[in-house]
Amino acid sequence: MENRFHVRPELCIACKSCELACAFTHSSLQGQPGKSRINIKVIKADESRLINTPLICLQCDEAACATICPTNALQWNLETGALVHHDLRCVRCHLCVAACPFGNIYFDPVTDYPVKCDLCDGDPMCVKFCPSGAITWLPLTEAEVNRIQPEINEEADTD
Amino acid sequence: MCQDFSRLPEIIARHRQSSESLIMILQDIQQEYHYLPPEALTLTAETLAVPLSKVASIATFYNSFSLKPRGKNIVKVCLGTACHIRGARLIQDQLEHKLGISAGETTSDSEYTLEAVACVGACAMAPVVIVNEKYHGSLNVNKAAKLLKRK
Amino acid sequence: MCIKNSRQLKQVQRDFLTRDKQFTRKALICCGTGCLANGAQAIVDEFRIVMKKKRITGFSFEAVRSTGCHGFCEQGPLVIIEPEGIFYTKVKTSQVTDIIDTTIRKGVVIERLLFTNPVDGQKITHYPEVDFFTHQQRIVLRNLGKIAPHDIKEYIGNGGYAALDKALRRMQPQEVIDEISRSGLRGRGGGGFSTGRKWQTCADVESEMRYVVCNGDEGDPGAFMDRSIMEGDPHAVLEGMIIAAYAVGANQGYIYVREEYPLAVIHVQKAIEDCREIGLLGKNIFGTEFSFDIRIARGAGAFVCGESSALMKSVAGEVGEPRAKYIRSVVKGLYDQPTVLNNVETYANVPIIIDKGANWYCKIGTPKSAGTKVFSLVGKVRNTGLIEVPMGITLRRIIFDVGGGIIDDRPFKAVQTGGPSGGCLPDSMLDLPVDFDTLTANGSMMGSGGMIVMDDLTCMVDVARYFLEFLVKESCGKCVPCREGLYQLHGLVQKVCAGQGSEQDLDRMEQLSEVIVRGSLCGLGQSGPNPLLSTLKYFREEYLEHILHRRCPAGVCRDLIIYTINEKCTGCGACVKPCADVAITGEKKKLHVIDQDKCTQCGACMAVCNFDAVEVH
Amino acid sequence: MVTLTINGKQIKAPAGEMLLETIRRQDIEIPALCHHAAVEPFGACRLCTVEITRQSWDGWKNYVTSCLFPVEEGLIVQTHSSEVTRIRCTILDLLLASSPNSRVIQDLASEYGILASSYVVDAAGDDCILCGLCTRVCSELGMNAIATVERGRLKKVDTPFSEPSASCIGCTICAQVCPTGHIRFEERGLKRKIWYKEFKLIACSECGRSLKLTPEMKQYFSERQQLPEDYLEQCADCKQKQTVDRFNRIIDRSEEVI
Repeated sequence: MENRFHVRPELCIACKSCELACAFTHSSLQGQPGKSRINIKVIKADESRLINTPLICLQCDEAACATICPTNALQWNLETGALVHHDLRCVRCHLCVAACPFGNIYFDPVTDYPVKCDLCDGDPMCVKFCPSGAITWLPLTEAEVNRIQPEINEEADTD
Repeated sequence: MCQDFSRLPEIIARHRQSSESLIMILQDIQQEYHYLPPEALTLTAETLAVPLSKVASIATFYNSFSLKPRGKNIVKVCLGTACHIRGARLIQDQLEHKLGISAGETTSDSEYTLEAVACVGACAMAPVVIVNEKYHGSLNVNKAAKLLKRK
Repeated sequence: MCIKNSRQLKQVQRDFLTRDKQFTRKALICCGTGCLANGAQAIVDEFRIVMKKKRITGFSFEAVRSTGCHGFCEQGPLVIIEPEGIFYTKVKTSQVTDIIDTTIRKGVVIERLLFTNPVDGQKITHYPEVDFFTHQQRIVLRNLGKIAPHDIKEYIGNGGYAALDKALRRMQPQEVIDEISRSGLRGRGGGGFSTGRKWQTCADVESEMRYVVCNGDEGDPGAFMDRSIMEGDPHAVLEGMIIAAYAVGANQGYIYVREEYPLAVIHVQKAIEDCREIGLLGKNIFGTEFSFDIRIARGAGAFVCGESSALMKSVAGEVGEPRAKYIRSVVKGLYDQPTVLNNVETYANVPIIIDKGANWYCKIGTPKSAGTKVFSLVGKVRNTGLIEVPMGITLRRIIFDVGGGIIDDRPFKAVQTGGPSGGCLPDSMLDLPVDFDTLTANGSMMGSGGMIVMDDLTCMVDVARYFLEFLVKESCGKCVPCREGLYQLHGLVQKVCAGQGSEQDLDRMEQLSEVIVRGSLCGLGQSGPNPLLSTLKYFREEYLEHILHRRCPAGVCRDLIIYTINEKCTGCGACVKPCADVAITGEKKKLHVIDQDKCTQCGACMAVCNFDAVEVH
Repeated sequence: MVTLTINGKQIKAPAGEMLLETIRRQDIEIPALCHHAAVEPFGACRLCTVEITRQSWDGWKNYVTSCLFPVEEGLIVQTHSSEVTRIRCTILDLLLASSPNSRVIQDLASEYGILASSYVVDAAGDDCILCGLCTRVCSELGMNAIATVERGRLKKVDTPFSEPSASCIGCTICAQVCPTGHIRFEERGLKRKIWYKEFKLIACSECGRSLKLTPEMKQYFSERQQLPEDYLEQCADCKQKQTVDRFNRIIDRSEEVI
């Protein structure tokens, strides 16, 4: 059964556990933590309220990053359903980063290679470490019911 | 130098318009101008829809092309094995001395270009010098020197 | 005119022969590159001018033929009067009238134009009696020097295209391949791969498109076999290619000719056009279902383009860089399609094999190397030129019987075969039979057929240096061992030539060579160290002489020699002019002296001295 | 799948895979300077040479570049036999002589115990080892702005006539893939200079930071891949902000509904 992320910003307490979990999961061979693929964005909604949103790759079906990549460095892992970036094929043209409409693929400042969520081989660590349930990993149908993604698109379209 | 490039399209049009003809087109252009002017490379690249960088690559890879203007008379000293062991180096030295240039160069008055070439396939009459497509065989230093119409 | 069946082909042949019989005598004038350089065209023109003036019965313009190369380029321009086969050498325009009046009209031989046997000083009247020709067996060169290469009717008249007719009408493609396989024909380009097996592999690959390519990029310095064949008998090559195309099922062919061979390009082009006109190329050849066409691709001067994958790139109009051939080009060649690539001589062998049969062919030569081999016999040998001998003949017979021995009766030192990929063999190897496997086993190789004879005035270290210099210039630069390795190897040999080498350098050369051989991408690098390795193996003392005693025994390496003038000097002054360094001084008719401080050891003085007065130490 | 032996260990590999990939998957280090997964194998540096043999070869061995050699059933491979190491060392020795100042070559050579080249060192030698990666990726992208000129030791990578090339879009991938860092480019703020040509870089439409993209790249790739142009206008950070903003508004709206 395929799973999807289900993100509920209202539950996020901005503890950054997910970022840490991600960074350590993607440590280099020498043990250096990597750049986190999940990013908690804190935005001031109004004077009294902050909104914390964990932002992570949505593994779009027709991903702009994969479409624009001139060397096919972004390839689907059919087992986990993750769109995975392969450094070996990458020529660091920066196009994928610019192409992602959500800003969910970034450059690792150390290696200068793009990094994006690879779903931790099908068992996302960020979910395991989230104390508040702001980010959950649910079967597709369940996630789909709760999904707000279509609304984002709708919103974007009317913009 | 102002040159007339009006004949270029005609030269290119003589061949099949495919990248297969590229080398032969360049040869014909060189035949006409004695070298490959940059304008010619650009036009050839455009006409055949071949990247200019590839045309430049080919023009410098093959021995017979020159991107520098060459002299009125082209003197080629054959340095094939048969010529080598029959003293082609002496002939080359002599011609270089006589023209005051090294192989691959052109005299300042643009009269002569001296080229050292690998075997021209006339080994039986080694050593051989070719002046403007005419073969001169069984040469020695003095005979070679006489091939040049200058003191 | 379009030939649609066997009868029409026979008719063309008969017409030609009938016309030919009208002439009581014919003059065959060699117009190969060698003879042209010696003024053969002027002889042809003179013949026509004189004939215009004098009306001779039984003789017309058509009886004056400019033919391809006889091979005896040394003695050009050559004129042969048929049917007697009277052989005139070094003919001058002023002698043409005499030839017409005396020989053609009356059949009387002109003594002074005959060839003098260098061995016994005897005059030789007839062409086949000359030593140079008696020891040869001319199969591939059967038409060279006999027919006018630009006239397709002459080729057909001499039995040409009968093999194609036979193959197309009476043989299945598979039968053609089987016949070639049984003949034992091996690739004449140097590798010696079985031609039949190559064709079979190509035919077996499933593909919509196949190509037949002829390698006429004779890049080996010191070789001109392919040049002479393309110039002198282009139809034999085309016929071989068309048969190959039929056998493997190809519809497009390319013939890759070096640009340095302008005459070959012209003759091949003419031959292709003539073939198209009479329906031997193009759609429905000979009125059959089979269609095939050939285009010329001109090379532009790159030795590496003799390598199959580089050649195919060059044909496609790209830079001639080889690719690794773990998948062979016969499977994935030109435009990634299965491609048969053979050299000029291989294709020229094909028609006669089909014509006379594999059984006839494989009796010539040795069991493992069937047939003959064309060599360009050049260097310090008396009779230089193009020869064809059966495989298995010894080097000694080639050099001393066909070649007439060494110039000035100097001692034989080495013979170089296989060009920059081959090696040098010493006199102890002179009795080796010449075939693919024996030469390879002894550190040289057959190569495409350059055979360069060297005497004691040739320095073997310098020869190795020469070939390495050539290869460094010709390396495409793609892979490191070839680009950098050969360069460093050349540096090491150069050091020896300059008298600065050490014995360790010799070991280093060998070690580096091994890596270049094993590590290089293509044949150019893999065989590049061969000339060095073979000279190191057979002439190590000469290297040691350079290193230990700082002496070049052959008097070639400039850093190790000095020139002096001895008392034989007559003071003629001939040496003063070519001396670029102005190092020679002396009064007229008195002994001249070389100023050793100014002398750069170029050797020009020695080359021009007629009195053996210049000595080298 | 085929079964082969690498350094004495039996291994399965998908048919058609190149030997180098199989070897590297076993965590065996083999240097390969001209290899990049983004382009076809080339076989120029020869450092990935390995020794192959078969049971049936009777002790005969062959040396092949693993980047170009497809795996075969029953192949017996040695990646670090003494002869292979000798070939690799000699190649590194030669490279160290022609590119003596290259850090990458120096480091690699010292891994193989070579601290100084034993050949005649070309002091003026640059870092280019002619691996051809730059020209190959440039051609793969369809630009063909650079190519090799000349041949043999005179060969170098350049634009036509050493002039700014009309087809260069300033993507710098030639420099990115260069294994020795020979190809350089300058980048200051919103300006980039490469191959004699100056480019303006696109600034994020929100914050003004550099997107590290040239307008030429944007045009070429958005046309080629038919992506909306506005995908290539903002930096990741600003796009994230927008995303959150949208979240925010949606949440607000849903709260209102409730």
